[in-house]
Amino acid sequence: MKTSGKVLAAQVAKIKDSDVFSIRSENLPTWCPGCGYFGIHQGINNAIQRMNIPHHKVVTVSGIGCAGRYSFFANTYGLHTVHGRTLPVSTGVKLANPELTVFAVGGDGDGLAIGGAHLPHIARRDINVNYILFDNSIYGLTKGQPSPSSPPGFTTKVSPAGSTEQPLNATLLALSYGATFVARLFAGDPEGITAALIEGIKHPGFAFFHVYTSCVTFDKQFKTWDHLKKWVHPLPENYDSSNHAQSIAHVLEDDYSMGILYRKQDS
Amino acid sequence: MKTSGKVLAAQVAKIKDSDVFSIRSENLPTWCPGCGYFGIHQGINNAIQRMNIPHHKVVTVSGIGCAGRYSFFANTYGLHTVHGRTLPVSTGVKLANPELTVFAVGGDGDGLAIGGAHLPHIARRDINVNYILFDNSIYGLTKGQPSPSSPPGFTTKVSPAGSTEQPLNATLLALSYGATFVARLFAGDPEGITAALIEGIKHPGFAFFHVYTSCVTFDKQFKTWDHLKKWVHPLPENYDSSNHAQSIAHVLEDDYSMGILYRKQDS
Amino acid sequence: MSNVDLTVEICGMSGDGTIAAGGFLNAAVAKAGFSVMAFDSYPAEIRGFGRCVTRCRIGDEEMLALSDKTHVLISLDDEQSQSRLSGLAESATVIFDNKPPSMVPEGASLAAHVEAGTNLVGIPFRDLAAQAAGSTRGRNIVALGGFAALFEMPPEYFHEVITKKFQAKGASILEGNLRCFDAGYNYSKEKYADRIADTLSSENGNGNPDRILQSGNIAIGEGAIDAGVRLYFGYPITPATPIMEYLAKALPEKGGKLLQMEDEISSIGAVLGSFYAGTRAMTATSGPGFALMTELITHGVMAEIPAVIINTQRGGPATGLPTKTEQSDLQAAVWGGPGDSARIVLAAANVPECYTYTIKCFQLAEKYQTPVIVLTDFFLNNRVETMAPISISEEEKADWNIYPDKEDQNNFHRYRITESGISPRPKPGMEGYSYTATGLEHSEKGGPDYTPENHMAMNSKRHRKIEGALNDMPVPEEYFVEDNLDLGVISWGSTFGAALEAVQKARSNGIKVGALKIASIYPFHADLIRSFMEKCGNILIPELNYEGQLAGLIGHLYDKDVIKLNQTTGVPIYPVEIYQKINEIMSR
Amino acid sequence: MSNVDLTVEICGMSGDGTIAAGGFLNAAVAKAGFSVMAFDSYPAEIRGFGRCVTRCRIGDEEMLALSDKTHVLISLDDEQSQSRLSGLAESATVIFDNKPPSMVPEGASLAAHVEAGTNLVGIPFRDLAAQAAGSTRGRNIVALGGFAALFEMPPEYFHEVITKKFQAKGASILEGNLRCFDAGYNYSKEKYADRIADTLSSENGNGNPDRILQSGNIAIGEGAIDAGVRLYFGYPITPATPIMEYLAKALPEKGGKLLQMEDEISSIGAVLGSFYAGTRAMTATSGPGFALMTELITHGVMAEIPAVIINTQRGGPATGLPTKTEQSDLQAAVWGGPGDSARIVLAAANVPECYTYTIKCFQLAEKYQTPVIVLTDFFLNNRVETMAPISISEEEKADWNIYPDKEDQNNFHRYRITESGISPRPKPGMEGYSYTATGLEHSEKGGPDYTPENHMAMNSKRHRKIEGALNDMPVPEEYFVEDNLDLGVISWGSTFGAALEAVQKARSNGIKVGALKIASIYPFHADLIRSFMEKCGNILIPELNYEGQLAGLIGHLYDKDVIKLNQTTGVPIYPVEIYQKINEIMSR
Ligand SMILES: Cc1ncc(C[n+]2csc(CCOP(=O)(O)OP(=O)(O)O)c2C)c(N)n1
Ligand SMILES: Cc1ncc(C[n+]2csc(CCOP(=O)(O)OP(=O)(O)O)c2C)c(N)n1
Ligand code: SF4
Ligand code: SF4
Ligand SMILES: [Mg+2]
Ligand SMILES: [Mg+2]
Repeated sequence: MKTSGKVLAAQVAKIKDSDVFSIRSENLPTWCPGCGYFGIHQGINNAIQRMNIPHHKVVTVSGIGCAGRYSFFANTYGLHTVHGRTLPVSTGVKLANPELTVFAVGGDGDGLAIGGAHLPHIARRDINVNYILFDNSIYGLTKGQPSPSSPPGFTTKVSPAGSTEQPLNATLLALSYGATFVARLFAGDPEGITAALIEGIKHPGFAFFHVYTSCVTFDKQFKTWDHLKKWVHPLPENYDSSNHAQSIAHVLEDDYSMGILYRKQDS
Repeated sequence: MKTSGKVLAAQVAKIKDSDVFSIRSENLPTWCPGCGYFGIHQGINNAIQRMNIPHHKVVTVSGIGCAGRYSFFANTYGLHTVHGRTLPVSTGVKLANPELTVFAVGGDGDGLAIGGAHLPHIARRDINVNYILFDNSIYGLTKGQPSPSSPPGFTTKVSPAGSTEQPLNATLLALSYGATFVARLFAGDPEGITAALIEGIKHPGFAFFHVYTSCVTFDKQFKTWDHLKKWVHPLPENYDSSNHAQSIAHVLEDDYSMGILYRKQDS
Repeated sequence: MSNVDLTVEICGMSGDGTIAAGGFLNAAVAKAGFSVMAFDSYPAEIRGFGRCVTRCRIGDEEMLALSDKTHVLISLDDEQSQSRLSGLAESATVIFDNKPPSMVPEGASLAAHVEAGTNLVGIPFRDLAAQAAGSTRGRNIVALGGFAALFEMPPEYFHEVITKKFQAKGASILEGNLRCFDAGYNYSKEKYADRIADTLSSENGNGNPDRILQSGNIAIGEGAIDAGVRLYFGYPITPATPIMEYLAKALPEKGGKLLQMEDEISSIGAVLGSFYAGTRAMTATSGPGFALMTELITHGVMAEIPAVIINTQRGGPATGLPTKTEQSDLQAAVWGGPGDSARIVLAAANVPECYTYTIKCFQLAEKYQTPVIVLTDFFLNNRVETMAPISISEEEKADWNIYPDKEDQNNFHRYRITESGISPRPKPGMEGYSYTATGLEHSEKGGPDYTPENHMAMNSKRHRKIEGALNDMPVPEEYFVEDNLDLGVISWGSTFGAALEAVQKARSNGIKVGALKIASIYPFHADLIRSFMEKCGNILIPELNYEGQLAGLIGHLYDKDVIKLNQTTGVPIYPVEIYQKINEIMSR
Repeated sequence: MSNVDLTVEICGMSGDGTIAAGGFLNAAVAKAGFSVMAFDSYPAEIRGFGRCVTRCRIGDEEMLALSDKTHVLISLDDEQSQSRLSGLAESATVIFDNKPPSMVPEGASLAAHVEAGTNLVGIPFRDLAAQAAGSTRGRNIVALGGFAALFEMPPEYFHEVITKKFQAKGASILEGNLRCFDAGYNYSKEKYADRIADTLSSENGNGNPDRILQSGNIAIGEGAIDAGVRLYFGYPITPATPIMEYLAKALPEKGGKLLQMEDEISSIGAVLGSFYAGTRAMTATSGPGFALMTELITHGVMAEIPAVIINTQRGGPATGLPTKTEQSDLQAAVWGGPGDSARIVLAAANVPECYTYTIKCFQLAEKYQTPVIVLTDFFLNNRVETMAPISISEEEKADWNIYPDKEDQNNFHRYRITESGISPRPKPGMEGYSYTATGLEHSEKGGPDYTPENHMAMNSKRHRKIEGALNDMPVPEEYFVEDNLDLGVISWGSTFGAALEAVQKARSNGIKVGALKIASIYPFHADLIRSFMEKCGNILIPELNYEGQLAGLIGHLYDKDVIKLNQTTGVPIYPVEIYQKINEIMSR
């Protein structure tokens, strides 16, 4: 959790050199230097590699946004769908061929605004898809508008006097929707991401990964690396991830605890 | 809360005779006899009348479904919009003319399935609209399919072996979205509806009314009058509706307590 | 034309068993070896109460359309039936309950309202039912018995269908119903012995008793199953829901799955995901849901992912007339969604085509890697008609996916530019071909590429592919074509049957008129259509929309203005309406 | 043609201040009394690195289009600029840094790549900037100074725009920048005294220094504000976002409000809600978002609720080419959504029309109670051009809502069938008129009504209304029309300017060619278009889409096949491309 800026820069380098690009090396990430997405990318790569999942048996479905670009950079089959529809598309992919490991990837705008109708339903259906929400609390690709998870007071070109809406908490939503596996993670901690992903991929139902990250280009105000690094911390020692109501109670009190928040036992 | 079938029949008669139909009496309700919507209708009428709101200063925005038909039967300005879009349309109406009292009305399919992306956002924006969700846990107008709030095992023509999805709890969702006024009500208790509506209409922000009701024509299995009447009960005596986290905790434990579950104090 | 052409209408309130009686009637006459086309109309969306009408046209030749005139009206509720009297043919037969329940208002009996010359057949439906089975519930069956005797239809066909329906309900219910039928039968036979006509006696049938009675909805469902569909994703909407209901039962039996999705956007999304991963899937919707799908449909176009969407049209715009028929989504099916996004659009004109096109469209979608839309409509989906059972060959349902070769494995170019525009498409799980399918403009390898040359080349590739699809699509069907026709009638979808019948009738009156059926809406066979048009002194395009949507699409192929006949009544067009238009044009 | 016609291109990497330099250039030459049309291209969506190009065409007459040839290339990054050399006119001027930073690879200097005959102007941008202001940051300003001197442009205009930009940043920054400019200016003046041309000296301007420099985006935003819009609901999407950004500032100043909605469906939903309640509102989007809006757009058609939607087109299909220009949403704008749902579609062809049509469409929407769509495109939205300030009269922004009379108050019929199709529409809050607006087919009073007669009558009412709207819509503009034209060029949107310039050039070469600009896309002036077409031996329709979408809509009006020129390069079409096509047609 002590990832400094330098370490991140090293991670960027690492991801670029990693063997996972052997096949489609034309698709090196085009994210801004310092973007948190590099860390998430590395976390996912590591999980796939450590679990020895053949890359051609993985499908990455992504939405539109900087996060959505991830499916071009992943060394897997990819489906870069339209804005907000990763979850229904993933549902189709997974049911069509249950042998595939399916990742759904998208930003907070993609998942909580335009695509907000889909998360409740993939959770209710408990489809075995791994949904990784890249939450930078901003619309990155469209150059910096507030997203549903932005704190009020966010000053952007479309909210010059500061935004006024209350933020949505994606972790709380996933829990309220009945998701059977919910983790909260930090882009500055790729190892943490890998560890949670390995558990989530093994989980036989829907797994939700809420990853906090920073848009270094457009957010100088709230979700900066400095702030995030100050705020995030591990779950309490004695945390019980099997109790749904307690998980919700915890999330209502603590916005920045990282780890596996809930895992349904019998599912 | 002891509304028997006979009482309901009387309510149907009452609503038909009520003076609120003086202007648009061509639009008598076309719901099935015994449908719970009559009780909700009466609850709303009473609130408007007791608060002395001139009917031409009320706009009822409704979606598609049996519930959606309500805007034809209400003696107010009405906007019967497309399936699932009551909340954004209501937002437009309210902002266009804040002097209007705006009701948004729709079914559980309308609000939780196709329209599921909108509730979080009207709640975040805290727009002063009164949203009444007619929750019969079924798609009535399209002749009986499971809805997002149907319990698993629901046997319909599209789920002949019983549905398998877990239900969504609209009250919990509204609370998780940060709605500043949340009530849970029963169609068999129009007076309860009226009482909550009067408070909610006075509330300066978004007010959510989750009304449990029965589709007598297509649901013989779960949300029947008999079951609902057995299940519903008032909130505990000492219930504190000002504590958000406690409200959520309560709702996680009790699906059938009726009343004002949460009201943000400073809003 | 045909010798037998009898339209029977049953009318009652909901609760009278109107639609059920229609079902027995259709099934029985089909078994008797007649052709049938039948269509019900329900009390729209107002629950509980309302008029139900079932119309059944019976003939010895293939039925192309419903007919405007009713020869036999069976009234299960005289008040409701009054509005149907205007549709009676001359000297029609009206079968009614001549001992109605006492609370019927005075003057409500149909007998008081029929025209002189009507063959009024009173049968005490309720009384006979009560005697035969102890309750008036079987009055609809009594009425059928009375009808059968009058037209000399052998009772065994009715016995058979009644037995089939009720045998699971136990002997007493079954026998009660059979007794009801016989009571009506015998009553008619005795009381109206002098009025019996042999219209429906066995020798008048077409001798095809093994034809099946099928609705468009079930034909689509069976087509999907026979095409090997394993996933259905949909959201309920009239008139597409019955397809979903059928598949909800049928898919699990085949190891498949049906998911009721949260909306139409997610339905098409899941269909695309499924095809992407190599499994045939489909969705069905109607206009409002289709509009929501258009963004993702164009994603299928751009990313070259197959999809199958049935658009069961209903009255529009917007929520419109959910329980009424219309053909007003043609332009939206062709053009909906951003960009130059040509996709394949087919229209089925009758129940057999509902079946065959549903199967065909999977192959088209796979080979041309694009969404395929099949247009049907409320009338076509809900009517039943007799048809010869179709057996589909293995070839017709074969996988038309084009997978990459071994040699493509290194340096795989998913969107390689080829002459046909088609590039091999792997399934995830195949090693060595991983690529990203994207709705962004992309290079041959699939990465984003917005250079002018690339976008031009890719647009051209995608359009070449769609144009090439014409080779595998149904060609326009010509009827009565000769050089120098005075008039050519071009039509599509469920309206075509009525158009063809009108043309037949006009020809029998000596008018030089031909007909063309267009099933390939997009792309369309411009050359073939033009060459038909060139033979015609005038072109008439009847369709059930206000704007003349097919005319708008193909009208420019004709060197004069085409004549349009547009009707938006919400009900199917009758042949006579087109026939009259033909006459009007010819007498100009 | 004009005397001054100079295209200046500035090219660099992001970070070089390319776009900023373009902004100074545009503003300064406009102030100097020249006409300007300028357009930037950014490094697409790849963040951080990439080529930036700004093209500015300067003339003394109204600029209709960009030009294909560059007369002056200012290179802020020689590696990036190499790809621009192919666009240079003969004997073009190339201004570059002749003392580049040491890490530039060998052979990267532009000097090594230009054609013989090029006027190579080396100026040590970085060195001069460092000397003048202590950092190389001002190198773009140095380059502008060098440019100004070479073309004898008076420095005060640049001083003015530089001052305006930097004065808020403090004296030292401002003065540093001014010194940079002067350093470049003096360097050129001395070193290249023999190459100075008086192209941009004051007397060559058009004498209209009070013309304003405006982009399509801001023109739309200002139009909305001047039309009295008080609510904007939108979802970010390229290229519509700048409209939202403008209104986010401007609306609150007028007591209005902007809401960033959760998607495009909710955006149009809120716009409809707002108009229903009597307040002008609007949304802007691009193709993918527009597709999502179509269900609700047809709801506006059916329920007769006004709405205003700007569709800023970009490359398609699907997500397509978000940062590239295209005109491929025309058919989707006209036909998207279920049913016979005619609505009003306008297309703006230049920046002044972005302003005036944005205002006009509110009145159209109100009077005809229907959604109005204004089509623009990436190029039109993002280019800047000089225009005379427009002042809108009270009349042009007046409320065109038609409210019911006192006498309508009893027994109010919201959808009364009238000859014009227009029925008075109350605002909620008005007593005695409450009704329910619905997307179901409805009676005159507004209740659901699916009877055949009613649906026919209401369809006809809605379409009469839209046809009637033609009376208030911009008529096709004719240019150089005479009888027996050899060729007529018809175009729309941002392509029209290039078409007109091509036509002018062809006429100056003696070709009998005329032009027609179509702004009313739907409904369209069929008679006027046909009468123009009838005068023409051939019709050419150039447009930036693959399918020929305007041609598809109006082609049937011509009795031969129209000739199409379709280009989907993602960049604006140049007049020369249309000019060449004209020549090709004429030499057939
Ligand atoms: C239907 C549609 N509407 C809008 C857009 C424009 N758009 C592209 S990405 C994006 C939001 C990006 O934000 P987010 O999902 O948080 O992803 P990020 O860029 O932050 O990773 C939007 C609005 C689009 N592509 N499609
Ligand atoms: C876009 C679209 N999809 C589907 C439909 C069909 N439809 C009408 S009402 C309805 C659901 C009704 O269920 P609910 O919202 O719970 O209302 P209820 O009838 O139970 O009151 C559906 C799916 C539609 N009208 N529009
Ligand atoms: S804009 Fe923000 S989110 Fe997008 S790549 Fe750059 S830093 Fe990352
Ligand atoms: S179908 Fe159900 S919900 Fe609809 S009116 Fe009848 S009882 Fe009520
Ligand atoms: Mg984001
Ligand atoms: Mg419901």
